[in-house]
Amino acid sequence: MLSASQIVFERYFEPVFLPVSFKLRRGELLLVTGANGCGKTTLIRVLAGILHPTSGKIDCQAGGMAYVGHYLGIKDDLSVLENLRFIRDFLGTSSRGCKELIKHVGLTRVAEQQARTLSAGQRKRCALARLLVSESKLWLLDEPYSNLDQEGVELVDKMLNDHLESGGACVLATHGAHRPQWAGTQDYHLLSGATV
Amino acid sequence: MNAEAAGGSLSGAFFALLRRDLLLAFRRRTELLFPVIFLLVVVSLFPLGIGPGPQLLARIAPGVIWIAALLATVISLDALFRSDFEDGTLEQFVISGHPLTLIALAKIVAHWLVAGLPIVLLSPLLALWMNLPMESLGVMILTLALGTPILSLIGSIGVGLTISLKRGGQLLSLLVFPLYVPILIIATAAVMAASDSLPYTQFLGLLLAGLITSVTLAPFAAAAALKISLS
Amino acid sequence: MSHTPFIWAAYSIGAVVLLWCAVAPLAKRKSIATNIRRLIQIEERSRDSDS
Amino acid sequence: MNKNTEIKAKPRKNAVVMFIHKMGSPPWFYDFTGKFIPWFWLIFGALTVWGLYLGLVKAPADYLQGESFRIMYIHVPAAWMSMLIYSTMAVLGFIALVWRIRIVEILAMSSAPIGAAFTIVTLTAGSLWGRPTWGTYWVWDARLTSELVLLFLYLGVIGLYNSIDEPRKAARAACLLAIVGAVNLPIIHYSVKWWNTLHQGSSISLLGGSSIDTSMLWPLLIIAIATKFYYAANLLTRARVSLLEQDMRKAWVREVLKEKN
Repeated sequence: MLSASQIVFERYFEPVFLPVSFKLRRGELLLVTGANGCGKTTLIRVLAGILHPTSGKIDCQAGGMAYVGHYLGIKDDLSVLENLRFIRDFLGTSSRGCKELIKHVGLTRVAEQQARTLSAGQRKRCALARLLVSESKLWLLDEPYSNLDQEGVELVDKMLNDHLESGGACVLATHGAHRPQWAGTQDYHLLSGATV
Repeated sequence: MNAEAAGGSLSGAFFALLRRDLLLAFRRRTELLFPVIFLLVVVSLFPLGIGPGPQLLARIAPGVIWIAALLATVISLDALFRSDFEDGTLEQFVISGHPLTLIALAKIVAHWLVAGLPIVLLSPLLALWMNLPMESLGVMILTLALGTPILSLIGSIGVGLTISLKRGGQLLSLLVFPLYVPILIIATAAVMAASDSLPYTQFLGLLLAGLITSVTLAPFAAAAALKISLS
Repeated sequence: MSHTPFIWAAYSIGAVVLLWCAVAPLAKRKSIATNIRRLIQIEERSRDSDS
Repeated sequence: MNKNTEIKAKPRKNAVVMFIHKMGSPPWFYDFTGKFIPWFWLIFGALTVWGLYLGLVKAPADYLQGESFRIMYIHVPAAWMSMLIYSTMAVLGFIALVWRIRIVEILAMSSAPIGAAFTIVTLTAGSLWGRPTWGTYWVWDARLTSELVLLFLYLGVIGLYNSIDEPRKAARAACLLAIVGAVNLPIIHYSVKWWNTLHQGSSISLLGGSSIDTSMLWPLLIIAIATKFYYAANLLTRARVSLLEQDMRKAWVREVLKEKN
């Protein structure tokens, strides 16, 4: 579904991480771990196509991807429901109702509130709901557990399980406090380019 | 990609984004007033600085109104991509699979509707203040209607390039004002020609040509600029 | 009015601007070279203290 | 529908691109260009001395403008160079953006200050020429006005390049701006020219009345060629310095500096 061969990304003429190669198939989870500053976020942004790799090749046959990063892409001036409805209209996906998804991520009580009034954890849940709205086969998650309570962490794990079981794939970057449990997990320990 | 695979159409995305931007602008409607008030203040400063002589004011009216329109546009431009850039929405647009050019165009159209159109609508009042002859008022409005979209389009390239800078607004004016020179020249020439009862349609034709050219080219450049700013 | 001062002024300003434009990168090169030498020294010192 | 999205980090290579890639190897570029720079300076010096001798000493004074006409030999070549360098920068910028070649980015960005310098020379020489001709240092004549706008365009490119921290991102942004400016430049040029005739009649133009005599044309041509060598030498010097700065931590830079000691 997604494969990378020898990708390198340079910033200030130094490689951010050592060359990355992997092959991710349906139903597989790529767990990218590593110390702070080793380039996890950069790698995810390269895979998402936001950054252009300095060298190497990325082959994506997922037909589309969804991304949750540090900046969640939620408009403060819109309500949770309006945010999701916009994504739905913008992407042209429509199979599941937005209200149902909001219930799924546990935001029903605040669905009509402007996003600026939400807590960090609630905003994260809103961004997670966007993953479901996009209906993409490939998820790129950058620290999805941060800011979430225990219940929220379990929600991410459940969403991941459902997604992978239905034939999706996921690249998940985390500094390692919590690991999702999934049989088809590939571990990838990312090394900073400055280590040599 | 993503959106196409799910059956999303480009026009659907375009109008969804346009609607969202107008809704966002409506939610922050007091901020929309600032460039408009700025426009009124700048124009009102000219009679104070130069003197209220009706003949002199009438003579400089086209230039003054147009320069005020340029300044007001540049002031409003920074808001074009700023919030989407800072809250990560722009990244989401990039991976959505919809062409960034289309996204830029939708946002430019929304920007013109909330920032450019008010200038056109206010121009009769400005013309009144500046003692512009009545017969050239229609041409003044036409040049603004044709010209302000070009300002938004060309400006979007400058904003795309400076959006990753904390204080991009100051650099922005240096980047876009030289590019605005031809529009200023042609538009004011049209109004002056109308004031002197000379033919002016050829100038309006030039502005129209400029509008068509910039509609076709500027969104591509703006999209490329945004892509660079995101990296 | 004599035109000569204007000719002299035009050519000397031109010469100064173009000369400065040509010399500026050389001055920059010099400062970069000192920076790199300092960098090398620091690296060597840290390598010495390591061993 | 399963669409294949492939991100190609390296472009398809043809012969031209291969050559540019070879040029793109920093140590090779550094060595290769280093051999030319002294020769370029030498040719520039010789041509300038020859051209100025012909122009300032041998050529007769203009029958309309008298001695002040001699300012033309710096004003006109500088104006040509300011335009030529801008378009060169835009072409290099386009190549840099499409093929992502670092050395071309550097060449484009090194062009900007040189072009700005020529533009400043054009403006000062033009205004000093204007004083004896029109009795004032500044007239909104078509050439001076469009040179002024050109200076703003250069300053925009330089300003943008210096504002963005990451050098390659900065170069790509400034290259894009240079291209946008180059698309606009002819429009600016012609609109200013036309604006000038509209507002002042065609009477004001530095080169207006006189037809150029061949004895005046030769020095002009020689100096125009000399300035090309100035550009080449200065550009390569600047590009080499940028390379040294960017590759500060790379081994080849250390070797280059060692050789010099």
